[in-house]
Amino acid sequence: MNPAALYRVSGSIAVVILVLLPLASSEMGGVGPLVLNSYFMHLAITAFFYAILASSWSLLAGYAGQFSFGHMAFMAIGGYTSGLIGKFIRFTTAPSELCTDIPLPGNWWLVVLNIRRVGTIDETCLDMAKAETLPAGTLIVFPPVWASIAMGLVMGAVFGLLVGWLVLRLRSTYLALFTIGFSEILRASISAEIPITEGQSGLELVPLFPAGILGFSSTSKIPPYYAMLFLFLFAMALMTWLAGSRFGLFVRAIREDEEAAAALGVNIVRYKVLVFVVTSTLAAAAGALQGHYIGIITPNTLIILQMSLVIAMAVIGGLENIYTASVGAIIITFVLELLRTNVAIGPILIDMTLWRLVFFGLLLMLTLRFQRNGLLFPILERISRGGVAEETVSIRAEEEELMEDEAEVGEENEEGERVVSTGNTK
Amino acid sequence: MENAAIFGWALLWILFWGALGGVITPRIYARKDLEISQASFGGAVIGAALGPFSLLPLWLATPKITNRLIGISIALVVGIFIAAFALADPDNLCVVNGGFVISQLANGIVIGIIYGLMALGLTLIFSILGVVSFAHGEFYMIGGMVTYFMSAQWIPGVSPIVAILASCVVTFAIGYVFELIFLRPMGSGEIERPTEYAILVTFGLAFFLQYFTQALTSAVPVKAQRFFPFPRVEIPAESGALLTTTPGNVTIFDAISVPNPRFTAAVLALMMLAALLWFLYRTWVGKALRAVSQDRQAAAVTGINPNSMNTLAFSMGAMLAGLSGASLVQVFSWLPQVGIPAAARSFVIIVLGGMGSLPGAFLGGLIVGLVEAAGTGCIPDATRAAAYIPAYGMVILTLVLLLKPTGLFGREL
Amino acid sequence: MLELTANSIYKNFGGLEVLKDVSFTVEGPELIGLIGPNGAGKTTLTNILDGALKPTSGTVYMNGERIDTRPPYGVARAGLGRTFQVTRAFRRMTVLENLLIPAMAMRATARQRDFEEKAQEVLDFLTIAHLRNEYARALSGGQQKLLELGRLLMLDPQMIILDEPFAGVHPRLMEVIYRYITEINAQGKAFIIISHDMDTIFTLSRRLLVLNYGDLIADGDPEVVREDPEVKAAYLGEDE
Amino acid sequence: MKLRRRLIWTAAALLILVLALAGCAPQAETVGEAEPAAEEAAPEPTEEPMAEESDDMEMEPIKIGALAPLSAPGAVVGGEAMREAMLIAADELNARGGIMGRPVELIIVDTEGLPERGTAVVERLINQDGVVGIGGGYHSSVGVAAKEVARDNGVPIVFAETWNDTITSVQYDEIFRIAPLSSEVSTVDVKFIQWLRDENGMKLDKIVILTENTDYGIPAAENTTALLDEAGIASVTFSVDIGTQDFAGIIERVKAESPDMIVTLATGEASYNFTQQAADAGIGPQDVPTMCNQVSLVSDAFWTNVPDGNHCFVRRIGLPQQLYNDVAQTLVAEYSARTGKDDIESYAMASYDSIMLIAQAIEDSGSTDPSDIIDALENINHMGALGPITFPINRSNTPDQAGVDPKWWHQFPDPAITIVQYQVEGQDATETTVVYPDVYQTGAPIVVGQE
Repeated sequence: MNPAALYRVSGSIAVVILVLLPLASSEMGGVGPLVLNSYFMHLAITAFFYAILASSWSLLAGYAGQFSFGHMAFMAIGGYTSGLIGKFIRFTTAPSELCTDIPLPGNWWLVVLNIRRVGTIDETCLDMAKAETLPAGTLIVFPPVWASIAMGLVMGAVFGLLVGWLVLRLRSTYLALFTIGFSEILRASISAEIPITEGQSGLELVPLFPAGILGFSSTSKIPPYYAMLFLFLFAMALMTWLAGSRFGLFVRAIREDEEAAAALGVNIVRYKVLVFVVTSTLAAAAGALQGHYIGIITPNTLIILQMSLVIAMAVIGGLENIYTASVGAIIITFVLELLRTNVAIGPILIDMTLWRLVFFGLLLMLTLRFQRNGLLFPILERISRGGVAEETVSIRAEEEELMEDEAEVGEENEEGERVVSTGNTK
Repeated sequence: MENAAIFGWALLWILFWGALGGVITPRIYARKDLEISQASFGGAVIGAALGPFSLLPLWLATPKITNRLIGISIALVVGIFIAAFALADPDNLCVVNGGFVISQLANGIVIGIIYGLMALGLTLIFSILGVVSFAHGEFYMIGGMVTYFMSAQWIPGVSPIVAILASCVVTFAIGYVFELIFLRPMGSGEIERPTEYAILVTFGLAFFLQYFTQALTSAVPVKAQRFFPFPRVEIPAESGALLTTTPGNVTIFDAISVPNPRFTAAVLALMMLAALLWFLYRTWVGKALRAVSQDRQAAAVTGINPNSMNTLAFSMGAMLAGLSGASLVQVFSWLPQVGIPAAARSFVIIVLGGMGSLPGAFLGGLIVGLVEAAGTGCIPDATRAAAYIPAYGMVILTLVLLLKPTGLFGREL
Repeated sequence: MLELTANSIYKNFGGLEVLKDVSFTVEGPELIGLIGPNGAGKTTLTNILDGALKPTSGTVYMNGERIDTRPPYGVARAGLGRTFQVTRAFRRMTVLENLLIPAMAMRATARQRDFEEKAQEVLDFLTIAHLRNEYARALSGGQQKLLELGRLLMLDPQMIILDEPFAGVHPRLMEVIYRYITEINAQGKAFIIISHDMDTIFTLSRRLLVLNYGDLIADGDPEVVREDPEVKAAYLGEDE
Repeated sequence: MKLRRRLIWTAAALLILVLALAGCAPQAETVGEAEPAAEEAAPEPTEEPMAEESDDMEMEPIKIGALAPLSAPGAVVGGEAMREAMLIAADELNARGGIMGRPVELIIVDTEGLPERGTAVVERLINQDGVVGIGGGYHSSVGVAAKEVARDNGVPIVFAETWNDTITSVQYDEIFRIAPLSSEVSTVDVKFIQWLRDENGMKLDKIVILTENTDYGIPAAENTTALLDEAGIASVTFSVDIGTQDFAGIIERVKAESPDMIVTLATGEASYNFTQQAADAGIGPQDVPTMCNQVSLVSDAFWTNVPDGNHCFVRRIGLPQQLYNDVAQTLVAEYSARTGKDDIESYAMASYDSIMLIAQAIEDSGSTDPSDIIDALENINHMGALGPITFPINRSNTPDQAGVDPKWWHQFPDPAITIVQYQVEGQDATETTVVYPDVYQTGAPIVVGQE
């Protein structure tokens, strides 16, 4: 079977399994002996979430060579935008007078809430308006979840554009430092601006499907499972298409050698900014969805530890391939969860809650040092490039000879260049 | 703040003209076929300084943008910023209380010296290996941990000097082993894209060391005793108007008071700095290190082994971080996580000072110390002033990277 | 008809004047050698022509359009291609992908397979067709040089600057490069070839520019330039 | 050659992964298991735990879940103390023959102090491990998030140390709390301050509050400010990030306010850092009356981190040690034996009680059905280490009917709160002087800095 077909077949099988998996969940009664409880479903959703982050980061860092440490910041931007819209925006059929009212076409008003805390309960200007100024029968509509998520995406894209444009001049280390700075400023602001973001308490978000959907309740795991799965599949499809198109070709060229790419006519400004926009939009989408699924988002999602988790997932899976990065993320999400169990080696009890991360760090370093392309990528590489290796193997022998010759010539060169140039230039 | 609007408008004014100057000036200079390497940064600061009143003459006369011009403009911007602040909030402590300002400045300088020492290690590593160690904060943390455990748990009552030396040995050794296993192969071309590799692998080291320490020590905060308590002194006797010391504090002129642990930490840092300078400028190995940082190939020709210099530089950098940790463990409560903000601050400092520049790191440390002191001291909203502490340095970092990525003393990118 | 004009180019790095008042014009498919001792400013001049560096003062026009203000990719699209002194193949991309990049970059709507045929021709011409699907990093130094030349063919510029095309190349590949230059030149593309290796340049080029510490000290027929006392001084000074 | 070496490395790395996987059963920390064999046969996550049920239902352990922050960014010190106390509870239950003749299995999970982790682990406890009730809980933000999962699944949680008022004021059937209410704690603080002013003649016009910007710190500071205002005392609040180390700038500002008293609401190492640095700067507990945070009651850590902390006033939840009942004294003895500490932290004690409460509720209802347990909890009268625990405001006596604030819903009404003072340097927490309220007082407060 040729590699492309193998990819297609194994990919399709994986997708079918993932799509059918909820049938085996306890909510659906399971399939035969296989019953997946809702905790497993929760893990699966989290795994997809990390898979989107890790694979989009691999597109940014592995393909385009932009080692950004601010990926979680874009994730948080998505989540917070969606959450803040849910918290502060309402649509009404009459002006509230007490809040900031923005008239919309068709006798609707967009109301920006003003919230103050009374004792233990938040009171909004709309609550007061209901009692005082709003005429009876006024409709008050919450912004739909999909719309606020869409706004999260837009904000992700806008910030991606901004950051991508700002960091154009910055390479490797400088880029890493800048994005850490960006992420930290955002984290500090979210922590400090408590009246808006609720600070460390976390911003609460409405469930993904507040009224349930298709007979599933709002707390069922199945609709969020599909939502996250489809976002994941969509992200993979989008990135596969991008990676295979001129975009993929150009960003990899930029990764390899920015100046050479520019000298060959590649508009490096456009593609560097574009790769930031695409990956941060995907991160924001994942963040918004996860925020609504979990129901709360806190500034702690921006701490450097969370970012290192995503990086480690991508690196251990295989940084330079969106598939290995995403599969790595899925495997590691489950493994880290499984490792939360203490092990006893003889009389010594090892508290795995602590030590699992130590081993994880070690694995990350060893992977980088000895298996740079990740633990999964070499397998993929063998499958997909096996044929090519055969094709050129006969020529390679000849070539090695040639290279040895050249090495000799090279040495001569350093001593006296004229040796080369005289003989062969007829 | 009483007249927040004044300050807001002033800030907006500065930002607007700064941005305008930064964008338009290079175009005008380019059109006149003039040198534009400084035009963007120069235009930005000149615009920020006096807005249209300085930009128009600049654009019309297009003088050569000298460092002096830029320096004057920066001073003007800072002056306008302070004036606007003073106007907007006339009752602020930073405006009305001289003693308060001096105390804040003194504290900023003292802590800045220690920041500088830590950043010095980072910049040393960068100048030799071309690598920013993301595990720098963890060496800082380990330095403090070793000092504490040495002096309080393993050998109670041991002289703090011994504990500090032990922390030096430990951090140096970790740095040494790590460099040998993980960074050495970079030089031999065995590893592709070494810069990215270095970022990720030091990041992995940070992750590992932090959790390893946590697994060993648990997460109870610890803190070493004061290393060297002051004797009680009052000069002149009885009144103590010039100098008063208590075991925990020294007060000069009745106004500037510096706590003992900070004072001793800063003195330790200065001594280390002197030792480092002596090492770099007076010993053969130090000269070899500097030679390698300036020109690897040339140094190699003269018989210096660049690989062993790499190892030495990395271990010494780690040791300097460990040393700052060791001297600060008597000031702060110590946890496996303390390295993270400290490392972030070091990044700010070396970027501000110019990557790889030793004097830059030291000066950068002072500036960051002062800015943090000013931020916490002067922001009128008491609730926010402290909550934003982690962000002050990061704002400097992003601004420097955007406006002048080479920093104060950096080489050309 | 190609026309490239460099007007009075100056370039300073800090206080150091690397180029001083360099002016010249290329008209039509010339084959020009650019020589000079180490540190003469050859590579700096290339970088300025290519847009990678901005001149401190002076202008560059190509076919009537000013190109020194453009970014490198803009210059490439205007029809000027170059190679680098140290080979800069996209190491972790296949040979084919390396070739497709300039072709795709030149046309906004093209698809990869439209260019594969042309890429095959180029590979055949350069005798590295069998390496088509290898990663560039697996190629020898000389083969990487050929790959760079191949990329230029795919870019299809009107003018090509080669920076040290013969340095460290195996004699067998050198012939290929030599043939490349003459054949492509015959197809109507101008060349500027940089080398501090006099003999090859003298046989190959039909016009010679000599830079010495930022000054353009000679411009003309190779045979005439060879006898120029200033050039001799520069080279003898360098050699001693 | 190179390829082979690389393959070896891949194999080695994969081996580590596989070993790690194989070596660890997919279960949380489990203790008090009657049959050690059950630990090996822990179910794969893909299996429903019910599938394992054997015929002999009697010996199937009753599973109780427990929440504690056991790794950063959570408060690990607190989490570890709680874990120890809850383990004692489980051992005690099993030692006396379990509940209804069935052994008790306590499953302690790590919340990491993160709300998102909190929802995940509660989810896991309920749906994978199949617990019938959950105890423990430290961080308020985790509690706020976890209560939603508990409600969705109808499983009761008895919170031991989450003070945020909202957790009970939303009036979920499943949520109980034996920790004090944040607003009530503030009330005690302010009453104490007023008492100092009115009964001890202290000059108290201006107070500085140092808080942390968390959902514990911010509402607590707001409450305190409002109450101080009512009492005619001015206050200024400084709010810090929990990771803050360097307080020099803040302390200068605090100094410039010339406060008559400092109240520290920041927890953890931030509280230690602030207090010691203030002492270094000359406005420490020995210069200005200072209310230190309750974390200061862990005296070892306190004196290590705040050597100049003498004369700190510390708020203490629970009765003074001399008034401990039998349950508490047994617990302290066991706890000291296990940890080497002289006294038990209030939250550790409450965690112990939270597990015992659930156990008694199961016994009272004679059922392991969560809704029966909830019913039993509403009517419980449990003699715990904290004293007799009841939940008087419940479905049959709603806040509306009782005419009280909804925050009292399912809330243990009278956790005792005292103010103690370290009066000798290096003093043990158990030997501190109780200075307030009068009924428990063991000595007069030492008031510093009054001219």
